[in-house]
Amino acid sequence: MKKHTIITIAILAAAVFGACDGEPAAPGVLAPGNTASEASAPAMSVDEASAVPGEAGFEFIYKGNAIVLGSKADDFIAKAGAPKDVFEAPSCAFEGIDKILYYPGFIINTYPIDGTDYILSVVLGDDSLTTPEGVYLGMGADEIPDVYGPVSEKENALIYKKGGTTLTFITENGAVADITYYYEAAISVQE
Amino acid sequence: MDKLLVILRNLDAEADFENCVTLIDGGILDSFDIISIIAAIDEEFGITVPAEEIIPENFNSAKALYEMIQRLDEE
Amino acid sequence: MVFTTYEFLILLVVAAVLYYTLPRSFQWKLLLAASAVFYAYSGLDNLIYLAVTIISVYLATRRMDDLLAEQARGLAADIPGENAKAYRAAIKRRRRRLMVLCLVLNLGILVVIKYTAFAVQGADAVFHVLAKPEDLGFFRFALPLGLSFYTFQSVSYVIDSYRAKKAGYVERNPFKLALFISFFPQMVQGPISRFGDLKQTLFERHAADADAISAGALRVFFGFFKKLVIADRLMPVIRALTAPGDEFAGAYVLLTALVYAVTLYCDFTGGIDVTIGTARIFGVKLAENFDRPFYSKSVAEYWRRWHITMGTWFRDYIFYPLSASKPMIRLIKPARRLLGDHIGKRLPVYIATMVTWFATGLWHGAAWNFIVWGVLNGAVILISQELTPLYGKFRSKLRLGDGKVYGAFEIFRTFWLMSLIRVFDVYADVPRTLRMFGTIFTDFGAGKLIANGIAPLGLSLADIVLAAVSLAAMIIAGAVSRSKPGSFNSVTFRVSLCAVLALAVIVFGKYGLGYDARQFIYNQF
Amino acid sequence: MKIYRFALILAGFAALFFGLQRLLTPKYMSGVYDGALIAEYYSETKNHEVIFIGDCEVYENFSPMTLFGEYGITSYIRGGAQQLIWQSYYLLEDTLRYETPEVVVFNVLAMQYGEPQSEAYNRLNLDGMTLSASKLNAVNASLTKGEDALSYIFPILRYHERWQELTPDDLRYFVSRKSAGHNGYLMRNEVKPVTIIPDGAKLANYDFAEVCRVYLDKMRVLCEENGIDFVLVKAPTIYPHWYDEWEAQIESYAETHGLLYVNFLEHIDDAGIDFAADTYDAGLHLNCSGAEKLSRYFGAILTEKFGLSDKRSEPAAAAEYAAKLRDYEAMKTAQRSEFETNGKAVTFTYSKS
Repeated sequence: MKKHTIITIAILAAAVFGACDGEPAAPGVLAPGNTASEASAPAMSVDEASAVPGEAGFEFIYKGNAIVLGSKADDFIAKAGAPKDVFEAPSCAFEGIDKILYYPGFIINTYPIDGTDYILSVVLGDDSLTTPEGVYLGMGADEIPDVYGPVSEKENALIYKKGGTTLTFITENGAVADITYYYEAAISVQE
Repeated sequence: MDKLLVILRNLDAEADFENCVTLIDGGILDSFDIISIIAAIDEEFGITVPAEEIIPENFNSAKALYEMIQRLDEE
Repeated sequence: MVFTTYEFLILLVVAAVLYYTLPRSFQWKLLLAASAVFYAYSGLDNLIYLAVTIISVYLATRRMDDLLAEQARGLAADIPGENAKAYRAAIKRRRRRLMVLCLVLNLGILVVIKYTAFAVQGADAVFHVLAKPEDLGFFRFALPLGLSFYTFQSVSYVIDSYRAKKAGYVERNPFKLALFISFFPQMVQGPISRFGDLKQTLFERHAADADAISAGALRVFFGFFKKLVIADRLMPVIRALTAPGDEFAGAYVLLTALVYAVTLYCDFTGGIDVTIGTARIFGVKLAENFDRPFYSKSVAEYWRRWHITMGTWFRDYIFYPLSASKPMIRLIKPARRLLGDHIGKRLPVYIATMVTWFATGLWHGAAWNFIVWGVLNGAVILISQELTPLYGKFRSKLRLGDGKVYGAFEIFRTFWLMSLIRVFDVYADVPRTLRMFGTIFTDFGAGKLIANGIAPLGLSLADIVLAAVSLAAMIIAGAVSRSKPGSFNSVTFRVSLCAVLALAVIVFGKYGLGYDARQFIYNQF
Repeated sequence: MKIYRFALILAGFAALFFGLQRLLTPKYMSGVYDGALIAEYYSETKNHEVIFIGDCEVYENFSPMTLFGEYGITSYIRGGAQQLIWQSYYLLEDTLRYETPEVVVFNVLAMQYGEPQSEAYNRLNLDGMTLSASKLNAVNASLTKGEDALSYIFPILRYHERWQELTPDDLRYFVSRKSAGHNGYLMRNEVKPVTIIPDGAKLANYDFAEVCRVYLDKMRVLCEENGIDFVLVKAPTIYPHWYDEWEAQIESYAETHGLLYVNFLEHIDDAGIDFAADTYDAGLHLNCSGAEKLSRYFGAILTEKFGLSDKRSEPAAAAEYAAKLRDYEAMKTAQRSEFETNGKAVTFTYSKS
């Protein structure tokens, strides 16, 4: 029985591969052997290079809850509770509404995609709050590089970039005047 | 010439090599046969057939093949 | 420059108007100017590579031609006396050295630019050559437009010049040669023309002939229609179905193969239609590159109908020289003794076929999935070659005969065989492709395919209906033009059809801001 | 192939091409009305004493009907959603091809945008313009990544994808469109009181971009060359925040060039604006009653400073504006009753009587 099945399989395989080739000679050309080539296109197999860098971005922690930039605002609200106040800022012509969520000592700006609000930036408002790495409003500007490392100082702002987010310290006469966490990737989304 | 016919005949017994003139165009000889003929020519006549000679005019009939062999022999 | 841009259309119209208004002696010069503009548009630094190729080919072939003339003079004056053979061999050796030098330079450029990164990657995988992965970027060169095409076309010209028996084959006017190598329509994706075929139609003077121009224009618009309305519309489906993650198993793999076959056909033949149509507008006849490939009854026949000029190039410049070469022929005698008469005799063809197909795969892209694709094609062809006799018995025993039904089965089988092999292009890498093939048997999930409907395809119903209608129109147009050849001959009808196709492309084409994949799949070469 | 046959086919192609273009181009007759404003200017009689240019802070906060009703000032607003400063300049250039007003008013909020913002806003400002050198310059100055100028000359090259999303509006307004603006003013009658006034986050750099200063100068010079009084204004809105550092730069610019600059944020009480009733989106834009108050206040300044004549006595202007005022009042009452009954105004377009 075994021998028999092997033969049938072989024949079946032959049927599949057996592109019986009666060698019809193409007109006026030597009996075409079997070399030609197909220009199949390599387009698809290129991996989409712009995968989001794996490295995690900057995060501000409020009462133990991390505010993940670019994540859904509702997720944070569910954990940390509703904001004191919400200011809605419809953009000039289109329906999308940017919102400002007011929390004690800081605000969260959101931007909408198809009706869901995502966190765009977090701005610290008073000196009682510190970044997870320990920087607070009014702190000496020169102390920041040894907390976050060297950075190119542009006029009066120190900007750190990590994992698609930026952390900006605006300094006025040597002291930190503003701390903003900003979701870089949002720019391409918003356009 | 008959040595050539012997080579051709043991490739394909039935084909009428004496007077058929469309060995290639008629699809009687395929690329396998062509290479075998070149190998046989190399063996029997000691002549190597360069790639540029593999054109229908030379391989379409036994006579054309023979003429090619003679031409290559003089060069 | 890319075919589907406004710049190309403007260049085409301006060049065509000048072509038929300037005195005819300027015509080929105008084509050269247009080609220079076309090529410069893709980046001036690319011009350097093209210039190096043109100059090296010109110098080498002219010198080879001089040597032939010198040989003819020498023999005529009977200088070498009786050792004419040695004299002729010496000349041949000098010409051969020139050819080899020129080929090494030009093919060298191609290999260095296209494969260094791949080679280094391979070396790194084995010997950890690279300090850190990003260093690979250093070896990645920007690919000049049409590098593979004009290099292969130049190589064929150099070899043909070497093979020429008498002087005078070679083009001594460097600018005419430059036009042959860089004639703009064929820069992007071929066809790869032979100097012998193209010389006459390219350089001769063309009167303004409404028939040629309207036929050319119609073919250009038809090419754009296939490319922008059908191929680019279906592209997202392939991207969706080959996205990472295995939810698209089984039946979806077959669907991917089918959609990719159609998309690639429309994209590639569309591009070639634009190329041949554009040349036709200037009265230049380029070789056809496709001949209804999906009607092939065998894999080997398929390769004689799909990208014909590429096939003949590999056959004339790699397969035959290799299989007819001395070492290969010398192999036969020992092979016969060891492997028996049947295989021994065919050994050179086996080796030559696999080498040719390896080269073809590698030519398509510096990646393993292309090499596997190429080798697989070679293997399938060899196997089918060997099984032909067995296959004949199988058919006669079952008395299938050569009826229509059996022909249809062959066409169906060849189409699916080729479509599945072609799928190596679209999945990220070889292991994934093989895993996907496996799912056809392990998790076919036809029910899933039907249940999910069109959602996973990434296309709206309107798009799918439009693609289907356009495909039908394309197939009907092809059938009508074959069955009733005269139907497309009236110039008025052609011009009206151009207008209709133009509107169809403007409205239904996938181009512009909302859609940026305007690149022809093909021209990453 | 006869030439006339070829010409016939070409004509057929052109007719279909422009017909399809008209069909596929957005009509802005429902949903986003802002896109209809720019084009409406061209069918107006060009005899305006005052021309407003700028973003939604002009076309939502000033009412030309009030200016005429109460002072006889003829005016028109050539405003567009988030109109950038160079777009305002080229719109002014475009307007001067038709008429030369006495006064040109520019809202300075756009000074904060030094580069093109988004394709959507570009389209709202530029598609409405008729083809001209000014339009081409405006387009080239505004292109964002991926945009190309040709699709502004032939909009079908951009909107051809809409073949899948055609709405009844595309057919209804294929031939002619209704009007959305009242001399460029987009009327809104809903009420949504201000609850919070967000304070501006600190900026790293408060200086206006160089390109903004360049185009501000170009506007000023263009006005001087045409004997037009160039007036700068800042509309009374609580968001986006108008920084003091910005205010200082505008004030010094107005001073050095002897221009009138009115920051209505400092005159909210003088104009009698009540942020509980005079805004439809909690302070970002005034509603109709707010705009009328602001226009009444601004009309007095304009008449006093620039001695604009009272056109209500001229029969032609009086008749023309009588019809406009009828349409204006009709829409106002319609929107207000719709807002009262179901909390949302619906009538935003009207057919000119």
